[in-house]
Amino acid sequence: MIRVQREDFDVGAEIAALSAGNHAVGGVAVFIGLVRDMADEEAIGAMTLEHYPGMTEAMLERIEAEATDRWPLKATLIIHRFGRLEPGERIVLVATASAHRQAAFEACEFLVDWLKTKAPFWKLEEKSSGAEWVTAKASDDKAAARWGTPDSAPQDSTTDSDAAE
Amino acid sequence: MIRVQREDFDVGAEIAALSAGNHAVGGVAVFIGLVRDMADEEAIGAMTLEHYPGMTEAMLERIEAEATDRWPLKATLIIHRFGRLEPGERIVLVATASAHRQAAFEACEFLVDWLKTKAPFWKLEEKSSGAEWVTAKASDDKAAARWGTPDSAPQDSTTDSDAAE
Amino acid sequence: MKLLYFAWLKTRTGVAEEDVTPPPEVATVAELLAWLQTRGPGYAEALADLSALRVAVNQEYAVPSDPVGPSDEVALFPPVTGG
Amino acid sequence: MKLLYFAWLKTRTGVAEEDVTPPPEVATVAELLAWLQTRGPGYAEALADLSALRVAVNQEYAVPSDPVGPSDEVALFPPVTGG
Repeated sequence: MIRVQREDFDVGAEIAALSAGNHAVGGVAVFIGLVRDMADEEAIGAMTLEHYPGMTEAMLERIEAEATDRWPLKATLIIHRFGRLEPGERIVLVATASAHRQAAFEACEFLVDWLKTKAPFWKLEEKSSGAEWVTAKASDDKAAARWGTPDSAPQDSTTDSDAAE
Repeated sequence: MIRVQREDFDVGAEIAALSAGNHAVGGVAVFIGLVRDMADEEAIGAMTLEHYPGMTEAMLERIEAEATDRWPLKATLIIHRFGRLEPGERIVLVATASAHRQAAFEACEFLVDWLKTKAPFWKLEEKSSGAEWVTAKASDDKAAARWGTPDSAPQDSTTDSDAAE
Repeated sequence: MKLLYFAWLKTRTGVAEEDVTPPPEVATVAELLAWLQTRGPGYAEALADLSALRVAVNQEYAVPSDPVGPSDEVALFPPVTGG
Repeated sequence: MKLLYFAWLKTRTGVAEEDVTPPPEVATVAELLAWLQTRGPGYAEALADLSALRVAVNQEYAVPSDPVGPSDEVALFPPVTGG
């Protein structure tokens, strides 16, 4: 399941719902992304996440379908927020449920890597020097590349820096 | 932080507490292990987790310290339950918080792999054919081995099957 | 043709969304971008470095040789930074 | 010396915990296991396959050559299966 929303989400309830009633699930892997108060050694007051409604949902669904094709998953969940978020706030939740932990972990990392390089979100950071659009990271492209090529035309490697995540 | 307890835990509250007040955390990776209703194609009514009080806590603390040495983590949490658990119930929670997702994911997998091969827990499964102690899995030893040798004498590879997790 | 701009593409062009009618010889993504660059200084600046640009046609990532037509929704944006 | 048994080691020996006084020539883990095997059919059966056995001395994993003494806590158990 995928959701794109402005509001926060209930981590415990979402994770519990993922395996509720399915006793074939032996492991759930989860990633939660949070707003940090620093970027490239500069303080961040807040950030605003812009996205491309319609395409965002389509891409997340495609990414999720790809994970389900590649690993024996019982359930998956991606929730991605948009709008203005302050340090400490949750941005994204990615969760995968499988009989075994290896599939759950791999699929979760895959989803995060692909989401970071394919889902149409952009971060505008509020710094003391002014608002600044975050540039894509070569390290994210590299992380996504280890999973091989998607069937859909991917975003590729023309990115600016290899700084922090 | 590590906890060994009979009672269940609140996944959402535990994960939130891990990064509460620390806005240097950019990613939290989580693993939740659940009781499955099948093992080696036989139905499981329930399982009982036995452990070695004292040594369990010492080993979990050592495993956690090792992860903190190897990765730049802001916080870690291991909660492992013991006693009788039914299918669908939570067994273990492992969570790692870091500035960046890669450290969080790697450390989380490391903790689960080491926990499975070093923490003194044993599972007794209730099957229709009777109660049966779960045998250790070669696949778990292999998973743990990829992280290299610990400084403490490890459990090693004399295990029975390479079946399910 | 409907055009959408996101992130700094929107800031630099000053436009979030617009309906345009390119000349009939504009038949591909590459030709559309070349035409857009001629539409004023904001566009010229926003589209100066095509390697920093991503294009989606009807919400699918597109390459320069992909066709575009009057009924398409074309989005221009920098490499994504979500997650 | 305090001995602890877990999982099927406990079931087969019929003992969870006991205090023993091995003969003075028992100075290592290996010698302790050999002596325990002589203590009755339950022990002989439980300790028949030493490769299926793990030993901890004072809550640390031990190898056969590690020393054991009267004040030690020695635990015998199968390979662990938690997580």
